[in-house]
Amino acid sequence: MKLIQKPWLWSWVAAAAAFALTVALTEGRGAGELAYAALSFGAFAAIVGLGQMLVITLGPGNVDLSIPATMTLSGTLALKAMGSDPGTAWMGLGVAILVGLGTGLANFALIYLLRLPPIIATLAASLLYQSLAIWSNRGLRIKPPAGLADFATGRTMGIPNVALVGLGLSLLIWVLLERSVWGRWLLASGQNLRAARLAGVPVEAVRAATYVAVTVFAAIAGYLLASFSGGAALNMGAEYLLMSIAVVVIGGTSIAGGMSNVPGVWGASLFMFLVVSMLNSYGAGAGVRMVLTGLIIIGIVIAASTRRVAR
Amino acid sequence: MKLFAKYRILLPVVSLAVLLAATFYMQPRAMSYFGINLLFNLAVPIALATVAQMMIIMVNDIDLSLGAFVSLVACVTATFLNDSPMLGVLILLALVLCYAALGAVIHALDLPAIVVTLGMSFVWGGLALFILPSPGGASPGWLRTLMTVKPPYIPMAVCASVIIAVVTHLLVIRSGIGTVLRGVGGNARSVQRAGWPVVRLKALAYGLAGLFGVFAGMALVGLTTSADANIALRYTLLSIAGVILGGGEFTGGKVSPVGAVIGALTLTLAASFLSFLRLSPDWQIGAQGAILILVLTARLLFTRRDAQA
Amino acid sequence: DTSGKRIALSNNYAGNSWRQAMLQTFEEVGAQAVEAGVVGAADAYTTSENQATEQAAQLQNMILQGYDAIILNAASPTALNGAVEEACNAGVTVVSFDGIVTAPCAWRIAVDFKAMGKEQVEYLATRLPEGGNLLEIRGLAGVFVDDEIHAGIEEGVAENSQFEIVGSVHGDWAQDVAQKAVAGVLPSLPDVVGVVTQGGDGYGAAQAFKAAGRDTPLIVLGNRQDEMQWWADQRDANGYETLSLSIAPGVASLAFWVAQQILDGAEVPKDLTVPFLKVTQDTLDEALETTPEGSVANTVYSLDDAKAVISGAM
Amino acid sequence: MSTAAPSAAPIVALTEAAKHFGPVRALDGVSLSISPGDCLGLVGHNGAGKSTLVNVVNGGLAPTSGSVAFPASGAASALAAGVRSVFQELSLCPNLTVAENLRISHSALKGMNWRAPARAEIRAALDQVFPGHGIDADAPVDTLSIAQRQMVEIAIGFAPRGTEARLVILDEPTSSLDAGIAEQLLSHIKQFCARGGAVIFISHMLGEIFEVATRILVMKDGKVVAEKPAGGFTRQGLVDAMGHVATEAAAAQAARAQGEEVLHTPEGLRARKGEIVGLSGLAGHGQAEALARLYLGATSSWRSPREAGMVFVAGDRGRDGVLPLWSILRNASISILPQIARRGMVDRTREAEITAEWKARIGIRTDDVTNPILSLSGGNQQKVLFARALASAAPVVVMDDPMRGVDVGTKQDVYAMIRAEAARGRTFLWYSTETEEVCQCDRVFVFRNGEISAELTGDEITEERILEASFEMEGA
Ligand SMILES: Nc1ncnc2c1ncn2[C@@H]1O[C@H](COP(=O)(O)OP(=O)(O)OP(=O)(O)O)[C@@H](O)[C@H]1O
Ligand SMILES: Nc1ncnc2c1ncn2[C@@H]1O[C@H](COP(=O)(O)OP(=O)(O)OP(=O)(O)O)[C@@H](O)[C@H]1O
Ligand SMILES: [Mg+2]
Ligand SMILES: [Mg+2]
Repeated sequence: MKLIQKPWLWSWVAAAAAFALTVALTEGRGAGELAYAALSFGAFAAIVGLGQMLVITLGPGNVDLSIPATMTLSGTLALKAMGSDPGTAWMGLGVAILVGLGTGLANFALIYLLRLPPIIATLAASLLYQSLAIWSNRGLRIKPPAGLADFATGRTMGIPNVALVGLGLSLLIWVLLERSVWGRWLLASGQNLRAARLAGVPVEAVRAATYVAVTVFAAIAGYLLASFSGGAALNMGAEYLLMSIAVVVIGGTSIAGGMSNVPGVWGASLFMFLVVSMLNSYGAGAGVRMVLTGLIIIGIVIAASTRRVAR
Repeated sequence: MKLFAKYRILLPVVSLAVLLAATFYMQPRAMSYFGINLLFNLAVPIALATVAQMMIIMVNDIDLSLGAFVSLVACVTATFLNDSPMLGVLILLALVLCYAALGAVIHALDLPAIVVTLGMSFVWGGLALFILPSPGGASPGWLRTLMTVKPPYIPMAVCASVIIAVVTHLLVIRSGIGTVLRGVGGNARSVQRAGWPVVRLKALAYGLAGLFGVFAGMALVGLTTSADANIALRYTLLSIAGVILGGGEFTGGKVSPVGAVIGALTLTLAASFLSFLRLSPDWQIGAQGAILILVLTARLLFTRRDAQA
Repeated sequence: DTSGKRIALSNNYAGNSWRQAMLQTFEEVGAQAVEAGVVGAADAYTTSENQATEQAAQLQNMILQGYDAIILNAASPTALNGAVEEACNAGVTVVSFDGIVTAPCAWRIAVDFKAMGKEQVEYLATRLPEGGNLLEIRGLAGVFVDDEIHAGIEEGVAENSQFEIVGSVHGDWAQDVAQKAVAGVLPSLPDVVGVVTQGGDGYGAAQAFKAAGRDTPLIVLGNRQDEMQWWADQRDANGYETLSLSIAPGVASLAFWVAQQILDGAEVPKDLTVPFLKVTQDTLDEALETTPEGSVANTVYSLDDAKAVISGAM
Repeated sequence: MSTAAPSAAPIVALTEAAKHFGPVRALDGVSLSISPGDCLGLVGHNGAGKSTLVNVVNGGLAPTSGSVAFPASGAASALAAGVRSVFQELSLCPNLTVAENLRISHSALKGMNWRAPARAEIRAALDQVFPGHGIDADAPVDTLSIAQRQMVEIAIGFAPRGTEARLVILDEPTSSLDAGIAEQLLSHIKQFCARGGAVIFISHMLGEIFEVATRILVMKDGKVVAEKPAGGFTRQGLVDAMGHVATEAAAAQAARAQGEEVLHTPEGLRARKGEIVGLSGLAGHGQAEALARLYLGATSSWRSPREAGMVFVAGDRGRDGVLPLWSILRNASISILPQIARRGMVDRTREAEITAEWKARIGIRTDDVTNPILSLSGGNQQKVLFARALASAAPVVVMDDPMRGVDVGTKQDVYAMIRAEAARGRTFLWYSTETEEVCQCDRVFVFRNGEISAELTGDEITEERILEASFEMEGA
């Protein structure tokens, strides 16, 4: 397949264009800073986006709307458990992952046992998780242990640590999807669940694993974000609801399922950060910024699709 | 088989009736002309938005921009339509046409509707901010009168819901063109092969969604008397939930307009029911999720029993 | 005598520490009042996501539940007017605070947000007489409070022409969003001497400046404990000096007492004002002491405070 | 009946029509004209280009070169010229009722009260083609069996629909119908042509072709290789023209050593090791459901063992078999992944080897197994599904009418392969709508109304006995 046909190409082109336009404003000054910021903040969107991508790969109607609530709950509980004490970072991560496992299993239980459509099941469950987060800590903001905060905001070889974590997770997902049996099963289930079941794919196990994976990713993102920004807030995941879906589809993953695309999630995550930065830098007001963001998203989708048709 | 077809309508009706009974038990004051109107009048715009969402789900797409669109319509209604009605009507018509064009573009270029509407949600939201950077405007007098009218015996909210349900049922289920539109959701290819211009059908479905979205925004302003750019953002998820509660399915053109209206009423009622329960504020948000799960689970039990019988 | 009267709080958002503190203050004050037999009931209701439509439905439910008074932190100053009027028509007293409503039949306990914005610039003018570039962090677009504070800031900058706003971003009153927006716009900004905010997002801005390797400018802060703690740490380390402007979540308790007074038959003007909460370099330690860790600085109002506010407005 | 009156202008005329999909010449210069009264039988191996020809005639595909004209009506489009198609893959709207489906292709039904005439028209059309069909005009299509859906589609094809059907194209219409229903269709086609209508009839069942066709057209690799009046072909001649060396079914099956019983379901299905068990009866009497229950019960949606105990060959490709986004390779290997995986990772060399082996053994017509599966013709897709199942080591193979749309030559190959695998000890459960196929089995269960009505073994397996058991109650 030629480069031009790669579905992820357009998100990267758009990200590069937004980057170039922003840097053009300062005649090149601040390019490094901007790239660094894009990588740091893009990493959070990419991590939740990767999870959402797996779910969207399961086919039409599969989407997880509990990502924001899971992020909030994992951030809240993990920081509460750590209580700013040094040396508790791994324990906190463990708590976050447990939260992810718990919410994922609960989501899937609703979907599987009660046969609820995933959109409704995860939406309804997310309201419960949000209440749980409120109840557990009443919105008090606990600082992360200093070491963890330093790690989350720090860099290694000039690259933000959170981006490195994100890249590691991406690599893991990429290998799973491209090379492993589990990845094949996921892609098969996404194309035609019934046919996959009849071909011997353990479809329910695949679905369960996927719904757990997305919340575990969200929980890790919540844990990192809370550490990065100095504590968990009750609304900290809110913007990742639409963001997680946007980065998946702008990145070129088919919403019809059965196909996923890891590099695109990164391209789209960087783009979503850079486009806002670009418009802010040009001094666009909120209205202009929103209209342009929307039009650019649609533009990318059209560009990607006409390329595909004119193959 | 016929029984099951009937059940699809019956289940939403039963859930609504049970919830209503529970609400009346909790709050006997609600069992009056005045009370029922208060319980349901804000469900009218939600019902209209749910019908709009249903038009899109009917052709196998999903609209993530509906809430932003209804907000924009509300802003237009509270400003232009109020100040210079002609201009306002023209803008609203243009918005409906935009929706139709969106449907045509989505089909012609084979774009994923979910992404395009996600993008459009930013566009509508941005436009709404242009019109009303901060909350304000006022409802046109006639609209306020219409939404607060007090017909004899039956409260406005109930009248309006019944009218919406009947009209959309005739349009979507009974009429020929409605049947063809549902056919597009069931098997677009076969509709195309039968000689229908599917692009135009999709444009029609989206146009209808836009029209009902406009009605939703206007009804909302009639009730709230003013608008802001964020006023109806929740309608996106509420409308999707309403369609599903009403027995619709995301794919395959299986929708029920009557069910969708009932679904919207159920959602509104569920929120009221919860506030009558007087839960601790910590759990008030979670309880909304719990009741959604409960209502859908009750339906599941019914269908299971039906399947066993 | 109001011992049989029932008061409800209508709230539209619970997703930040300010609202949590508000709910808590109301619950405490309400519970005490009920116990003391001052009122019959004081119940809090909250919806999610800051949506006027849901709050309107909530108000209608309160009418059905037969509350005598509703105190209201409104999602929109105008979009709830329909429901507020219905409440008034049903004989319910409506007292709005913080997020006020414009319906004439309701009472308003307003904060002068515009003045709050203006005061930030005026403070900067005293600290930085030679002026310079400012970065503005706004709240949630399309919301009344955001627009008001912004207008105040604009007015302040117009009067103090030595300042220029070189960048303006929306932080949605969420610190991680603010941090992200500032980090994205910083690389393209010239040197910034001051940051004007809407409260709650100053700490995020400080983090973004630190990550970009820039000197921390003079950031006007809000009332969250962690940002005041950061301020204290900076002060101890390098003598950092700034100002914190905010609204005390305890204004809910003021609204409660005002509603009680109205029910009691007191003559209360429709428009009342509360001063905003100001923490200066001198009062910082005191404020930190009284603020629970992770929460927000607060003032709880008593019946006497309410009476004072009422008589002050007469 | 001989060829049509030469004076009548042809309904459709193709001149040197060609259709290329990239390098694939699906249709490679075909000239053809069809006049009123013609019943054209179209045969050819899988992937010969029959469906492509049909789609060019009905306007579904624009020819790459050459032209399509409708001289009799002078209309510009196939639809306006009265050309109707019944497609190889079912194309009804499953969410609509039978009558509503008629409305889709009958735009003359207007006004608010269109339902009554629509119901009447579809009932009349069904009654005319399939007397005693028992299909409710108000039943949603997704509640009908696959055979009933096919019947509805055919009836819509022949219904008046305001205009007049001049040419009805039937692409493998009988593939999911049982013999009795197929017979009704054939006699209707004959009447229709006698009244001056024209039909293009595609089938892999040569008996049907000989029964109805006035003219037979043989296609091979996108070209017409022979075209004669039906009388001009013998069965063998036809098979030769299609280019297959047909090994006539081995007359008597060598009695196989029967192993121990490997399967016994509560409803009474039994099978021994190495046995080929047939499921028969009228289409839609619960055979497919019984097989699905058996398969789903024996396998799990939660675990996939390294060595599967049972594999499934789907007949309804689109619904149950094909994974449409994938290549032929990935489609073929999905069931053997656990078998060839190392530490959860797919061994891609082994995967390619095994697929290449089965491509050769089963004769999948493609140059490159990394092509998308949808680039294959219907019959070749079916072969991929066979390869998927047979490549695994599972001792029991469940087949749900797997020969749907497979050409004569390939069928013989597959029969031989099934017999060879059975001889090695594999057990086959085989539901088929073709009695001929069922007669090759060692044991046959006949289904009626969802239950087993007869179990036949050895010499008892005859067409008469099967029919008898299928109809018993209805005959009484
Ligand atoms: N959309 C397509 N893209 C690429 N190749 C195609 C496409 N459709 C058909 N072909 C190829 O064209 C050739 C003819 O296919 P066609 O479907 O006409 O065969 P057929 O004679 O109907 O076979 P069958 O009896 O199996 O239905 C096949 O080689 C097939 O692979
Ligand atoms: N009759 C059927 N025909 C074809 N596919 C089916 C049928 N019934 C179910 N399926 C498919 O198989 C999937 C799982 O089936 P099922 O619920 O029977 O699992 P299971 O075999 O009971 O799992 P386990 O054995 O672990 O309990 C369903 O999601 C559906 O896609
Ligand atoms: Mg074919
Ligand atoms: Mg099972």
